[in-house]
Amino acid sequence: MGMAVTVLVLLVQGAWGQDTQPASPAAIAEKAQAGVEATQTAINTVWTLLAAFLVFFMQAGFAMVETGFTRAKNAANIMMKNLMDFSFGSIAFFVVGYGLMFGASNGGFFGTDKFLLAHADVATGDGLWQMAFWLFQIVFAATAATIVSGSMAERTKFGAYIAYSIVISLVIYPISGHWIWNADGWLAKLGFHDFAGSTVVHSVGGWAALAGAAILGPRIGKYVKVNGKTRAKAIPGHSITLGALGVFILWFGWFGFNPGSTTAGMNLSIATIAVTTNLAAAAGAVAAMCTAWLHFGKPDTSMALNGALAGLVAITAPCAVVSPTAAVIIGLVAGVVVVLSVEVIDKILHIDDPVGAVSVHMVCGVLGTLMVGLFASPAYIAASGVACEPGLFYGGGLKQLSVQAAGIVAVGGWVLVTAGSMFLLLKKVNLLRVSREEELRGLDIGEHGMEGYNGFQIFVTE
Amino acid sequence: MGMAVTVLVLLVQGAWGQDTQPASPAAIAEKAQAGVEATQTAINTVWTLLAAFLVFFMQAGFAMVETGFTRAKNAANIMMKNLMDFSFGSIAFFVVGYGLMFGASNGGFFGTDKFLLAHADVATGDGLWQMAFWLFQIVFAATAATIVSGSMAERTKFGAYIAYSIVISLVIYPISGHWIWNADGWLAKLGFHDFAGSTVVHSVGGWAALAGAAILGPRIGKYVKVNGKTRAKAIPGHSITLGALGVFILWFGWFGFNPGSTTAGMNLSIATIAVTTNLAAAAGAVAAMCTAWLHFGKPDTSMALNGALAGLVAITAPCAVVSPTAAVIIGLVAGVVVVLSVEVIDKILHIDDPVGAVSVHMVCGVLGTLMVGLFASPAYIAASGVACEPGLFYGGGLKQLSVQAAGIVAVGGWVLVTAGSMFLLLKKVNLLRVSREEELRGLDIGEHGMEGYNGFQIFVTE
Amino acid sequence: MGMAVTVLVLLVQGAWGQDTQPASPAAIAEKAQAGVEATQTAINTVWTLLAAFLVFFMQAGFAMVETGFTRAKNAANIMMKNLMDFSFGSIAFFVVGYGLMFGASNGGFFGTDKFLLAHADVATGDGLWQMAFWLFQIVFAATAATIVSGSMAERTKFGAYIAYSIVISLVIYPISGHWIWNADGWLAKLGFHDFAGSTVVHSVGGWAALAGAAILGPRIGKYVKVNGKTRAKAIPGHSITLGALGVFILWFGWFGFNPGSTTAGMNLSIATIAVTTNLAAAAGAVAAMCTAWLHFGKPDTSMALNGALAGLVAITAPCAVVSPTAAVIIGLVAGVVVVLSVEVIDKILHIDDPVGAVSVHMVCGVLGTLMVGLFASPAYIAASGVACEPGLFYGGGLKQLSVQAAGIVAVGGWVLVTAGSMFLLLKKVNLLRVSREEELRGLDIGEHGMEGYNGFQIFVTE
Amino acid sequence: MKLIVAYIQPEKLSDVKQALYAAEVFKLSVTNALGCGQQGGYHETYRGVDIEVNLLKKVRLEIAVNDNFVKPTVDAIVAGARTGKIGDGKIFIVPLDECIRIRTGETGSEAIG
Amino acid sequence: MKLIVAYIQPEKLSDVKQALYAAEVFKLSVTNALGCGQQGGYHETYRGVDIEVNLLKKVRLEIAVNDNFVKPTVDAIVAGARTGKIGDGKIFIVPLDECIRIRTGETGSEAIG
Amino acid sequence: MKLIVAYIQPEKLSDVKQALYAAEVFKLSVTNALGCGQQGGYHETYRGVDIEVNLLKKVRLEIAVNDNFVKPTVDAIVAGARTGKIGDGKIFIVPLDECIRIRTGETGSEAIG
Ligand SMILES: Nc1ncnc2c1ncn2[C@@H]1O[C@H](COP(=O)(O)OP(=O)(O)O)[C@@H](O)[C@H]1O
Ligand SMILES: Nc1ncnc2c1ncn2[C@@H]1O[C@H](COP(=O)(O)OP(=O)(O)O)[C@@H](O)[C@H]1O
Ligand SMILES: Nc1ncnc2c1ncn2[C@@H]1O[C@H](COP(=O)(O)OP(=O)(O)O)[C@@H](O)[C@H]1O
Repeated sequence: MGMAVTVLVLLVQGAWGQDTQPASPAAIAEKAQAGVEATQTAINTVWTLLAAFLVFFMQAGFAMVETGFTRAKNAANIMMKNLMDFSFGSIAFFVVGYGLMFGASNGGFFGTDKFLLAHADVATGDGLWQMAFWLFQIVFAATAATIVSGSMAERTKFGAYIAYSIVISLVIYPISGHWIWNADGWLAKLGFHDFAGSTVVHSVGGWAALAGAAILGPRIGKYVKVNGKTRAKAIPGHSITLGALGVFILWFGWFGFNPGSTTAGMNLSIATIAVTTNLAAAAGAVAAMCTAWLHFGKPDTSMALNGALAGLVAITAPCAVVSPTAAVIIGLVAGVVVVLSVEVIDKILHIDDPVGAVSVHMVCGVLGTLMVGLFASPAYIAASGVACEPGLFYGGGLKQLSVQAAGIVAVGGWVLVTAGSMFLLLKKVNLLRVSREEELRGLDIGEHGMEGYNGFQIFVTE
Repeated sequence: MGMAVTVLVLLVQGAWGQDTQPASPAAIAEKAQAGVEATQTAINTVWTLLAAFLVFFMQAGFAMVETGFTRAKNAANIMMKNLMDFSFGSIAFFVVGYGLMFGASNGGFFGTDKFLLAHADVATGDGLWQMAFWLFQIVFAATAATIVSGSMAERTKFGAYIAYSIVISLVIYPISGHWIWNADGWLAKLGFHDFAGSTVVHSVGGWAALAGAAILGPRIGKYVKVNGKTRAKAIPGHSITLGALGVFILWFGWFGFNPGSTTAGMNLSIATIAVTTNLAAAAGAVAAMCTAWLHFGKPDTSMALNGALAGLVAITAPCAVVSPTAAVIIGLVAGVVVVLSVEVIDKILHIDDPVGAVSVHMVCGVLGTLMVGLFASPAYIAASGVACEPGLFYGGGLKQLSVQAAGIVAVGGWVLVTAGSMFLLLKKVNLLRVSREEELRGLDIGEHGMEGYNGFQIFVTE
Repeated sequence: MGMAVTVLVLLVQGAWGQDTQPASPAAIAEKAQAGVEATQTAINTVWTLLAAFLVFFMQAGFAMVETGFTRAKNAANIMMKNLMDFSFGSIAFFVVGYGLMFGASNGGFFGTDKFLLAHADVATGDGLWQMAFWLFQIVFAATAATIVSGSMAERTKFGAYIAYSIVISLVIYPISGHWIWNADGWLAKLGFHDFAGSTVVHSVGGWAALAGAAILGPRIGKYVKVNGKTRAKAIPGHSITLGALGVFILWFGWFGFNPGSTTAGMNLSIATIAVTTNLAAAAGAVAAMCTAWLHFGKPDTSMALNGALAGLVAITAPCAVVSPTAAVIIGLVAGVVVVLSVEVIDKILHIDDPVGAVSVHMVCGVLGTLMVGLFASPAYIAASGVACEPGLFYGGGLKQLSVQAAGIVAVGGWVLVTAGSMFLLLKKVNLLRVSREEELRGLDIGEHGMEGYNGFQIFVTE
Repeated sequence: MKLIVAYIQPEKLSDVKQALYAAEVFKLSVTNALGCGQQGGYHETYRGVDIEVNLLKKVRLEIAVNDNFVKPTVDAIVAGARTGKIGDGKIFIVPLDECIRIRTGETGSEAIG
Repeated sequence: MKLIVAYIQPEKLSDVKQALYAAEVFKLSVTNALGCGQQGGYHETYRGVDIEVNLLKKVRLEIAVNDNFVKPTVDAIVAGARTGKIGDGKIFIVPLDECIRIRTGETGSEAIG
Repeated sequence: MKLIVAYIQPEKLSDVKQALYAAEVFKLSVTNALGCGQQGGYHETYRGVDIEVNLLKKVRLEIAVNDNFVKPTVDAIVAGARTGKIGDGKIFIVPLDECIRIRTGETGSEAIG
């Protein structure tokens, strides 16, 4: 580190050292211009890296939310899943996934080079920038992967989860990501706009979560037949404090997720994006809290927490193209929708999603993607410099909205088919679900031979 | 995101693209100058946003400290309060509060425009900067709001708390904030100096916390009459680990709070401020630990944690104008004062403040504000470029000190009267405090119909 | 804050204000050049500060890992130790340590000035930069100090721990740090390369942890004699969720630790360093998980968590000079080694290290330092601009490797002797270890007179 | 009057409660316990070190009943808890001299129900 | 000798302890329990789904006493725990054959106190 | 048949278990309890305010045995738990009318072991 400083001084002197003869104005001006360019690259790199760090930290948020909303006997398993999906995902995305997503496009469908970071030549400024961009992408890929962990919690074999998280980072996420975030992707060319990934990240995770939870079946005791009718029973989470901590961490990380998606600190609309992100989250929490209060009689804490996440997921696609007031509206809608969606999925569809991952990430991801087609405002589009048509409410007609819908359907279909087949296959060969006995005793003992909360006396009276 | 990159390249080329003819030195130089200005704006924006993100994260810290220092049966309620005060506060500050605080001043008392972010035109660079500044301000407003949650914990109706948190973000905080942080505020014009908010944020929260706790009355079992004398009893918190985690998060967030208050990364005194902030916190923890050890016979962990916060609150006003050595002294004083203050408030005044919010935020907020009048050093004032007179110990006489005192009294009076009336009103209409039965069983069940730690066996033998 | 903005505007106008007469091209160009320089300093300052904040946050990570992996009855004690080692360490490093490390060198062995931050004149740009650099250094020093807390957990007197943490921050860490990170240090001059501190920080902490744990002796019940043979017994940690949260926080903080060690945002190899850091951590987790699975029959969560940390420690020295693929390999090796090391230390050496601190920080710190001598690649050395010879696998022969080995031995010897003597002395005067009764009841009650988890029913059946 | 103490598998508690309701036994007290019986226990490892867990988690029921309710109560517990596997649990019947309802001061058989 | 088992409301524990001290009963053991009695239970909802909580948190006291202490002990418990509301709790008196103080090996009435 | 209830120091549990195994008593149930006995309790302070902790953590054993096993069991508990210091604990012996093994329906002395 001491040395690094010296080096820096040399570098700076290399560019700005006092020449022995007075330099000509032109030479000084050109040096200054070169300096400005270098500086701007540095700002963009610093910004993108710091944003990536924040997004990385969302892994801790997901881990806390998922464990907080499930039972103590599966806590160590959930930690392990969150750690390993990021770890295996990092390696898988490094080796193959990134290339499939950002490599030279084969017909708009998948990438064909940039595997193993081979394209990032550190001798060049661009090579270094590619490193920063890669880091930002890997933490996004891991976010998509980790969503599934929650919906499949408390009953999935650890090995099956590892297999799944490799496949999503290796193939499923990169391919649909390619369609949208590779400039040559077919959806990108259609004009589909998903600034920070309501669809690319959250819906992909959410659809996979839906497929997984449905194929896996509910936890023992979640649904009981009473007089021939299936009734949902509550299986409360073991730590609302950790769940809430997780939501605060996610909200914090989302300030990297959305504003960071400019991957440019020089693009000052990062400020607008941070504002819309924050307002939508706040509005989501308010709306979900009120909906739960009206609907259930009491303001359920876990629903309000889901509401904040719903607002965040919903603003992720439109964050750069809508006004703060529109962000509040989007958040409010998401907050109401997430509560209703949790109810429908639980009480009508009888799909057991312990943490509400499908409602938060898939339903609100779809919602947010559509919101672009409604609320995209020319002024904000211009300010952030993205390619997007004005939305329905800003005189843009149905054009953007229909492209958004097309993208939603395409991505949904892709993920349901691929993730669904994988889970069905795992189920077929009996690798998907733990035994009844293990489920009752808890996956911590069954899968990892340890307990999450050693020494604490935990009621075992379910 | 893929597109964003393309856009960035275009933007940069727009400014720096190779012209077909060689540009004149003057043109190059002007371009470079324009580039430098754009770059500096970007640095300031990036810095302010990142600092705001850190300050946002303090919400998680407050939530953890407050829940850690109170009982398990109220944990979900405390999470909910922390989530909702930020969420309602964000909306309230967006709609009204920000305008009252930073809008054009009406006689130095309150602002009259800038509601709903209407002034931030994203087509202009300044409009985008206004967005960043706004975000920084909202996270500050929410900090003030959330302080009260701790002192009123374990017995306040959830609805009352929501009402309170809307009012403080809507009116109370913005108005006194206007006096000090709006350049046209009457205290600002008097020369009152509160760099990052010992008074504007912490004392405001702390005075409201005092009013709330006093009007609400103590928790059941907190004070018992023994032989006609009131004796304080301890009601220990349920998780020192979460409490400590909260303090670490707050300390971390404070690096956004204080250095970020330059709202300018180009102002290099951010480094000094980070150093004084860190040293005061460390000294506060050391002093509180030693005081507790000497005074109670054992080094109480929760007091040492409070000591770190005391140092942080106390350095918040003077952080930019004092030397590192002065910061250590300020921290040491705050660490001693906070322990004594907790004792006086509990054992003499018999005001039940479960987490020590009044001592940390009000008492040390006042202390820190006065410290400006003692330790403000000309060298540091000049380096950070703020408007402040030298303190008593640096030859400035009593001038700054008396202005500081005036501000403290004005703000204290304002908050005590407004917050006090509101709490009294809520008490009158019987909306302030939960029933005895609910308090005994815990607010988690009473207010939210759930438990914070489902499955854990919790002693119920108080 | 309001004022700060005004000031900023003035500053900027000071540099860029519209002159009344048109400026000459040369004047404009020179202004631009000055602006570029100021801007670059600002970027470096902002980067270094933000990295320091992240490293500070690692304190929370250490606290969570250490408490998670130990028993509930010692939780408050561990929080206290983590808080106080940082707090006392900050003051000790401020007064003496920093000067010993970065002051003018006395023969390459220790520094002789820069005490009390006296050298940082805030009237100068460099003085402000010194503040930022100092902050970055103090958070590093505190990291070394805090490592020991884990290995000596659950049985060390609080007073002894305070004494130790003052001594390491005051003398032990700064002196060996001087050898390597002071440009005039004798190891620096030999060409020893430790970019972000595998040796300077982690090994120093790890060797002290080894000395402490060995001299202190194992916890009661950790080793039992069965038929004349000593058998290790497991003493499981009380919260895998908090342990995992701690690891996520550490990983997050490490993005400040390694990339931040450029102390220059203008040095774009920060991106490469972030990538190598992330990949090594991921590979470490994967390798440790697989090793544990193969070796113990089940994938132990705490081992996988240790694996991530092992990867992080191992990449800390070489992070700036190796390729991403090499980082994966380094991580994999560290992940395997850490599991085996935990086994050897526990089952063969019978040294009781409750959290695996010695294996993670000392063993993997040594490993990572050696890896520089194997994997240092000319292309990456050039890109990051550090002084380092190519490693064995890149045609550099044994040169760098042998210098690395020399540094490892020197630092290990220094720390073992100094820390060892201190612990032996404390043991002699009977200040090191709590009584048997206190250990059984828990240090929370014995040392701090409180409980970590009041109200929770904790099995007391060990 | 008898005091019936039963140890059952935790996951059987709701079945037992149902069976007791069907037998019109509405009052009972429940605690968590650890039990060592014929059932073997299991092995965990933590960080590679073996832990032998031979205290298994059980639920302990305590039910005070009048003499004519002893058989129905025992039958109901057996009906609810039996799976036929080792670990199903055990029932102990202890004589009960007196029973007092705190609220009313009633004693004996009236107080019990 | 008798073994007195009492279930009381958790928040009444300190009152009961006080009353027992006044009656010179200084030794007792306490556990947490869940109870199902006349008291109704309450409903929670979690994420909109109803949870019926009919096992309420109770404190279980166990006090071994000599025969002449039975009445004072019962009276003290009743005095401390009674509010007159459903849920006040119940006291069970079980015969006690023997009592041994581990430290000294004393038995019978001497050991109990 | 007797039901033996013992309160011991938590840290003595494994010694007691060992001693019971040596006496061929393999079945027992364990709960956590708080106890108030001769042992004094201790004082904690929290934030400078005194807390008197007079309920100390204890482990409660419950062991049902046939009559001929009473003495060996009591002896084993005493052997495992005695340190000679106040707080060692106490053993209570309660008559046991019946014992039923849920799995098989066996009763009496056969069921107990
Ligand atoms: N003699 C006994 N004394 C005390 N508790 C016992 C006794 N026998 C069994 N138990 C309790 O009952 C539980 C179930 O015992 P187990 O031996 O598994 O039943 P079974 O022999 O009917 O299969 C044990 O875990 C223990 O808690
Ligand atoms: N017959 C019984 N067997 C076991 N425990 C009982 C019995 N009756 C009452 N209890 C315990 O006493 C507690 C208080 O009982 P409750 O019915 O509320 O009292 P009351 O009938 O006096 O109002 C119950 O929660 C339960 O734990
Ligand atoms: N009469 C009693 N009734 C109920 N529990 C008792 C009684 N006497 C002792 N205990 C239990 O035994 C534990 C040990 O008692 P203690 O007085 O310390 O033993 P000793 O008198 O043998 O030294 C107590 O903490 C309490 O839980």
